Amino acid sequence: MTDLIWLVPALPLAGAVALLLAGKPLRRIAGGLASLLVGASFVVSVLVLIDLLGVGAEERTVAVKIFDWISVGSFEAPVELRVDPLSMVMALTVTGVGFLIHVYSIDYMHGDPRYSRYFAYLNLFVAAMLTLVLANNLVLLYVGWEGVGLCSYLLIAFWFERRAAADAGKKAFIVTRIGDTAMLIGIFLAFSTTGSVRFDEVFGAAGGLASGTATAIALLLFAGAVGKSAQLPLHVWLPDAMEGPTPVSALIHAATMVTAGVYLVVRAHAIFEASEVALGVVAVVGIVTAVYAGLSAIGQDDLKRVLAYSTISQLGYMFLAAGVGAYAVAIFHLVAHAFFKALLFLSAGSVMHATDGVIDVTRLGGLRRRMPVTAASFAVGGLALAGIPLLVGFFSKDQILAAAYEAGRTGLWITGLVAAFITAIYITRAYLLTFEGEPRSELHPHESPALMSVPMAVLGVGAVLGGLLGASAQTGRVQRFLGPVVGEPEAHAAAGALSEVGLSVIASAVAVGGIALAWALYGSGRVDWQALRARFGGARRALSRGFYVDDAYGALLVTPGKAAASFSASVLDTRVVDGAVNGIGRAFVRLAGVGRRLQTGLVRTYALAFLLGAAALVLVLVVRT
Amino acid sequence: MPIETPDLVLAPILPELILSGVAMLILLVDAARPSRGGRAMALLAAAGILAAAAVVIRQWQVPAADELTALGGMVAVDRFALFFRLVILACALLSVLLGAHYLERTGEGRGEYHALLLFAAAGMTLLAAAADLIVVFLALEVLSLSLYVLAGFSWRRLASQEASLKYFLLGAFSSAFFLYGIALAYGAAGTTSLAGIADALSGPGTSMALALAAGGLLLVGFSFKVAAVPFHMWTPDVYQGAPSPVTGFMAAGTKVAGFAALIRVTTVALGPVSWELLPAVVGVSALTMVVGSILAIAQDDVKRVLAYSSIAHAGFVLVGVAAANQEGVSGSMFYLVAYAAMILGAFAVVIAVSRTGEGRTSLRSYRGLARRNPVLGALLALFLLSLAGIPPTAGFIAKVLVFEAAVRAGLSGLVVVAVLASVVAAFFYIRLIVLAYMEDPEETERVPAEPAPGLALGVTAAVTLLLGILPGLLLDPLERAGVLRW
Amino acid sequence: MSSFPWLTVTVFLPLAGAVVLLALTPLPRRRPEAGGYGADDPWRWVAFLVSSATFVVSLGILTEFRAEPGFQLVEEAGWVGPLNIRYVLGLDGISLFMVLLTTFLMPLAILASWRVERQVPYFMASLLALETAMLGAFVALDLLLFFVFFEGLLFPMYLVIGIWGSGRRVYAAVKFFLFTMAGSALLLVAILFLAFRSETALGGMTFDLRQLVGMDLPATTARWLFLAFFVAFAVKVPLFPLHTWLPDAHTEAPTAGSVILAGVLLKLGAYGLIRFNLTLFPDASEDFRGLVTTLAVIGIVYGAVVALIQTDIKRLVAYSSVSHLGFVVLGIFAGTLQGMSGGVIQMVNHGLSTGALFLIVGMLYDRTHTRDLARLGGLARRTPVLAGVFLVVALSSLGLPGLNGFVGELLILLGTFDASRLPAVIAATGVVLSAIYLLWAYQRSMHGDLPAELESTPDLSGREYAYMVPILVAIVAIGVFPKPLLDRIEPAADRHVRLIAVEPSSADVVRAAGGD
Amino acid sequence: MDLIVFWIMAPVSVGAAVLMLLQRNAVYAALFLVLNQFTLAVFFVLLDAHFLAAVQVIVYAGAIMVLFLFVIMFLGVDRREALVEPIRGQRGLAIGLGLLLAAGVVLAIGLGIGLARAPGPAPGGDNIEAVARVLFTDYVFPFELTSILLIIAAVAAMVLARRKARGLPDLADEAPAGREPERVP
Amino acid sequence: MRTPIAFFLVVSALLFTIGTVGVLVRRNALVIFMSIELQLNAVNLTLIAFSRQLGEVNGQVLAFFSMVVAAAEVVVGLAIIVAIFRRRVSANVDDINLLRW
Repeated sequence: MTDLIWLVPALPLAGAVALLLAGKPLRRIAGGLASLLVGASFVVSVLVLIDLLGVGAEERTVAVKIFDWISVGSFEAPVELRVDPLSMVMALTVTGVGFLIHVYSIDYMHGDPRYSRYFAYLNLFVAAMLTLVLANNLVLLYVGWEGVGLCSYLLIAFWFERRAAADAGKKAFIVTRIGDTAMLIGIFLAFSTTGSVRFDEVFGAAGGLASGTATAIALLLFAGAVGKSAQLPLHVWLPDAMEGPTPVSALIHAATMVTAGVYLVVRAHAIFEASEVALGVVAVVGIVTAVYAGLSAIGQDDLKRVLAYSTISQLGYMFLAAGVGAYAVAIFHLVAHAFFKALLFLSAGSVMHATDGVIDVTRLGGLRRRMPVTAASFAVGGLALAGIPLLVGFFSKDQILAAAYEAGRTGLWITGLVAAFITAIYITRAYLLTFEGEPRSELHPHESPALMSVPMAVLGVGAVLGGLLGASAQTGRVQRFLGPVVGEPEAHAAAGALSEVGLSVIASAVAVGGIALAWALYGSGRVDWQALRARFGGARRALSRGFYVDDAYGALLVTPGKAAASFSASVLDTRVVDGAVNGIGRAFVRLAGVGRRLQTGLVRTYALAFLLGAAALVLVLVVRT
Repeated sequence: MPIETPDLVLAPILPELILSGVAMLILLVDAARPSRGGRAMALLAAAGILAAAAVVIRQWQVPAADELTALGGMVAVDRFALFFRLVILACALLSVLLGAHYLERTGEGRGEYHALLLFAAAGMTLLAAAADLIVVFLALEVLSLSLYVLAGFSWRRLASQEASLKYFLLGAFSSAFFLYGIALAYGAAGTTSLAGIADALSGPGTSMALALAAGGLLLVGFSFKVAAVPFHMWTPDVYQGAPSPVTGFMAAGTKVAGFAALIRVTTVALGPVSWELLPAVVGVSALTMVVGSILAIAQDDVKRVLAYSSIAHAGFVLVGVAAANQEGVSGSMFYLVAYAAMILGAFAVVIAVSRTGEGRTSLRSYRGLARRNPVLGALLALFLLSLAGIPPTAGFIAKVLVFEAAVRAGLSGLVVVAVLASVVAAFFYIRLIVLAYMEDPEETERVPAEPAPGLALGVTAAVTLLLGILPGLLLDPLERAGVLRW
Repeated sequence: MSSFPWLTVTVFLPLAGAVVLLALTPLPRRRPEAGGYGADDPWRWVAFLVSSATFVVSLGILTEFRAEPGFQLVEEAGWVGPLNIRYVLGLDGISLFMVLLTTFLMPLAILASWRVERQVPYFMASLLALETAMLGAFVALDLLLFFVFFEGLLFPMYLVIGIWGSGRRVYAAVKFFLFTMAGSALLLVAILFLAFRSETALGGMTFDLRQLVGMDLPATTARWLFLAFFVAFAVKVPLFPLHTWLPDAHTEAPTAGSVILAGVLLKLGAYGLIRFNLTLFPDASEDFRGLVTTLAVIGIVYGAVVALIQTDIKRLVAYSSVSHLGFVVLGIFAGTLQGMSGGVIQMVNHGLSTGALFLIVGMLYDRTHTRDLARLGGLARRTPVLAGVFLVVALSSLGLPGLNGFVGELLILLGTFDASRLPAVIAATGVVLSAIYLLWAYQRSMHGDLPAELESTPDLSGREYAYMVPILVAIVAIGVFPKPLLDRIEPAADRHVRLIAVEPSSADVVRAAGGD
Repeated sequence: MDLIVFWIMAPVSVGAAVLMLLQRNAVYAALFLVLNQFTLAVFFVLLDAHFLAAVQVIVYAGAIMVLFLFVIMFLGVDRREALVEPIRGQRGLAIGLGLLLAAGVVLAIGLGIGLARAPGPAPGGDNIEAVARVLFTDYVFPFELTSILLIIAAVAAMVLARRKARGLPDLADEAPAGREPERVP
Repeated sequence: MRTPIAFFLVVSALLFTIGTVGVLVRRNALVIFMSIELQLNAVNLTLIAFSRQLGEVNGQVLAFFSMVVAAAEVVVGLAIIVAIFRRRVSANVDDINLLRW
């Protein structure tokens, strides 16, 4: 079965090609076909997984070479897929969540003029994402990496008639490409120093690298991750990406693509571990992003933007986990996040579907009565996100904080708690403003159809029961399964004073505290939150604009960049470089004009020139003897 | 006082005899029957030229005699001379063709035109064969005097008269310098025979200073004839004012003949001092290329453009002369053939475009030419590209040959100047093509195709293109014949 | 070894076609009253058939070709006897694909010119003559013969731009002509000088590249000669700061002209650098590597930056060429096998992608009669196929993995990085910038509001499919499976790299040491 | 004796030449030229070239200069040139460059044969006979050639003199070529 | 004592120069032409002086040819000048500048 792994990306790719080339004839069945193919892909993945589980833990890494791709001299980048626990966890997440979202989209996108195209892109995305996670060398990984970026672009800008959507798509592509390019350089450096781009060779050589080189490679790869996973300072594209259709946000900008960065760090952990600095950077960037994005999320009125910042924040968490060496936990949180964040997005999508696109929480309210399933889904997802015990988010987040604490990074741990607190606040706020209270505008929402509800329900179940897969950092199924790839989880002798249970209690308390605070503000009715908004307008604006990072880029990079470009084009190129060229031409014309005047038409002038020549010639020749 | 008159073996100068004989015949016929149109005279002249050419070809086929000179060392009988005679005769034939057509249109058709043209041709062919400075001088005068008159032949136009006067005054002025050069050469070497001068110069006790002064003055005279800077200033005015067929003949024939003599004089007579002469030749060459190329840019009359072009080309040929080696000479020979073909072709286009005598020589008249007569436009482009030295034309191969010779002679610097000048030169050729191809015509009337210029165009275009693609057609016979044996 | 003169036939078939076309000029036009030429007039078909036939013949070359480093299918004959200039044709893996690229693009360019109405026979004849000159330049092994073809293509191209171009076509044409001619002026001197030196060094004057290789030259002489060759090719490439003819020429040329100019002509510069500069003056190439690399890197960034703010879409694509060709030169001079192979394959890729971009711009112009991005927009709604094609081509151009551009860019940057890191890192910013300007152009034309006057814009016609589909197929095919190309390029690339790579790359050192 | 004659005639010769240049009236200029030619004839005699001296007087001073005077009369005797030189720098440059040229030639002569060396003994025999012998043996071909020159001269006179014979009108002067060149880049 | 040949040569050079200057500074076409004649005369002197120096008569023959050429030139030249004068009524060469630039 393992040999058929190529089917996993190939099936959705085939779907994408078919739908792109024959979109019109296939229009009626586009959604079904696409879902079916992703579903098939999921099934194949499961079968491969079963194969994998059938062999010993140490034999669970298989490379399946498909064909030679780029090979010049010693450089070889074949299309070769890697089947190992890590890639399989990722593949299952991608195909699983992907399948659900495909199904959800069938109704959600119903009636869109570019219905076939949508599923083509979605299929293409799944194919690219699977290539990313299944690749067995850095270059092929980069192919998937860029592929998902492209699909992200296509899907964000899906409604390209809207300027904002088109802009957001472009922004996403370009901002992530900055990171990607750094990553590409990292790949070069890896090749240059280890002589290969295959995972085994590169990571195998990681231990022997000079620490500076290892740091450089790790940080360059991490730069790619920062871009793709929307970490500070390259996070600015993700909130804007919410211009895309909501299922897209759920799949790409919550569950899968944005987690590619985490996957990369985990996959390449051997290199990161070769450099103290790199790991530290990963952890710090992660936690800072987590707090920053959490705060920004509080300031958002657009429900999807809340979720977007939330995603950024949670990705920060994952990096924190990776940064403290808890790779399996990071992946577990990644999977957990895929479930509950997708659920949250689909719920938000359901809201949009019902309100004809209105998603400003200040204009919503009281939707629970009209849309109970959606409200319940959102609630479950939100609680999971907030880390309420027994939901999947609780386990994963708790393990991250514990890992930070046990690694002796108390500062990270405390900051992580703060982030958790903030998380609880913003998600509770979002829920309360959307679903509770009285409606704040004239809308006539209705519950979504079954094809949308069912996937939500499935994800909801996942969010509730997902904890069963990895309830413990040491013994959880996911963590143990990943062990051979990311290193066996160690049972830390508690470095600090707190026991594991103590840590859990503290984390839970923080989450509950956050929920309570948010309820006090937005749900109890005792506080006039709208008055507070007005009163702290400046702070609110700062939060809602994500602390003006985007604006700073505008002022510091984009504007000067444009000025520089326009200087280059209109002054440097036209005046200086081309001016020199034209100047030479003009100089000759002018010279000719002057010379022309010497041709006076007077014989005597001509004779004078003649004499000049004759005298010069004779003198030169005679004097030289 | 008994003087044993030497046996005059006239065979070596048979072509010249035929030419001047036919010229005189034309004069007689014309005097007897002045009413006869130019056409009969043109045919007569053409027949004379063809007969002369037949003689030359016959002589070419006959293996070279043991003697290198005839008529008491006055005339060379080598294939170098034969080759140039043939080229000049070809130019003359085409000029007769063009001239007959031209005169018919202007109504100036008279036998004297053809007679003078034949005289000039005889002077030129003799110049190419001259082996003694006095013959060089006399041949030069024969062709010059004829051309002075021919330049003013279009007597109804003041410009033609002016061209004639300017050409004459400066030509006589230059003759004086040339003659002075001969005198000094005679003083230095005690003889005017080219071979004799060479012997004297390589022997001991000959004054280098005097020889070089003579060389300088001779160079001045030749430079004037071939329009090298700074002795070139008559060229644009005279080329513009003279009737176009005459201009074509001057541009092609005079230059070919002048260079033939120049090459012979510098390599044979002044061969021993060629190293000392080098800076002068190099300087004139460089100056000629640069000035000719640059000044052409600002012209707005096609004949002046071609005049400057011919100046610049004199500079390029001088590159080959400066190289002063076997390759340089054969390169120059090839160059001159190519140049003659393309400049005559260009003037044929000018004649075809102007239609009535000298009208429409302003560059504006060339706007949209390609649309008004695509074939004419294409031919003009061909000639201009060849003049610019763009492959695959004869002009390109010619440049390669002389440049290679110069590189071989260690004159890479001169070659660099040459290529840069040819870029500048390309500027104005391209400008003309722009007008012909890329601008809308001022007149929409088609330019008619006429047989006489058509024939000339066909021949010159064929030569220009063929020599560009298969230069071996000319080079191989030249090499086989070992033309440079003297 | 086949005795059929593959190369001669390939090279001169188009010229023969051009002559036939001119001979057929007197044929009656279908619409003489309009002064133009109708779509069903025979000349277009003749030109198309001739160029297609040329492509078919060139495929014959492909079948005869074997993946070996040396020159193959060599044909020799005497030409200019006294100077021993010979007619020598032959090709290796590098020229092979240049030839195929040329023969592949030409029929498509002709198809794209179906709407040309003025003086069609002459236009087609110019294109075919141009094809002969380009093909000849790619397979000529005699330096002077190469120069003949190299210069010979100036005039047809000049006509194409100057007669059938738009706007400031005359200025652009003249500039193109003089710029390139000025660049190659010194090339001629250098060639002659080299041949002259061969007389003493090799015992007989020759212009044959194969014999001149490895000729002993004093270092200073070699450097001067290198520079003379370099300037000629740098203008053609074009490298900063010799590039300013390009935006004008590309912008004003008719679609077919732009396609050929960008697709093939520029390659001639890069090809010349490989074939002549590296081969003849390996040591000087070493010496000047820093300079060339610097110029290439400047070109990459500069071209991209200037492209960023162009509002004329054709100009934008033109500047993108400056940037992209910088990559090619960077790779060529990296001194690594990857860089060289990448450079060569990127030449093919750029030909396809940028050629296709110009075709698309042409289609846009045909529909909207403007190249001003400010006046375009929202076309994706009306012309989804055109938009899709545009997107694929733009992505290919910006180096999206899976499409052809990536293969080249990756190899170039990888190879460069292996040799010298900083240039590769700076060049990599070009990758980001290209995404910016290409997506910007795409967005401005295809996304956003659709201006009212463009409401009824039609999507691709059958003819347009006919010339875009082959390119798209090639773009994807090379992107997914570049092996057939790389396998054939590698031996020749290796031969060239060996000339200049004195020390093995650091990666090779590591590998030799069994991995550090 | 010889030297004395030379020293008398040399200043006269040069002076006549200079005076010729200074005459505003062409007739006087022609007369000074004739004077100059006579002095040259004297020099020829001093150099034992008696035949040439005779030819100089008869052909040059006698025939050619008369032709000149005839034309001068024909064109109008009283025409005087203005003294003002319209071309800036022409005179200075002309004289300067002329002197440079002379200096070059004199230098060459000095280096060549030495300025003060006396000539060898005069060749014996009859000068005219010697000239004739050389002219009709060694130089018989050039001599024949001059006949062509004379024919051409005659034809030229005919062509140029017979101008209005056909009754065709003169053509209007073309516009002087003073236009600015057309602007192409 | 015989006059050194060089004396004649120097006089000849001076006369040639004066003729040259005359061509340049005079405006009357006829006077210019006379100046050219002066140059030719000067050359003749040189030829004859050299002839004497070499003790042979070839130089005198050359001078003879020079005179014939001068005569022919005079005929042609005067014809041209007269022809122009008939049209322009001027022998001033500065007036003859229709063709320029």
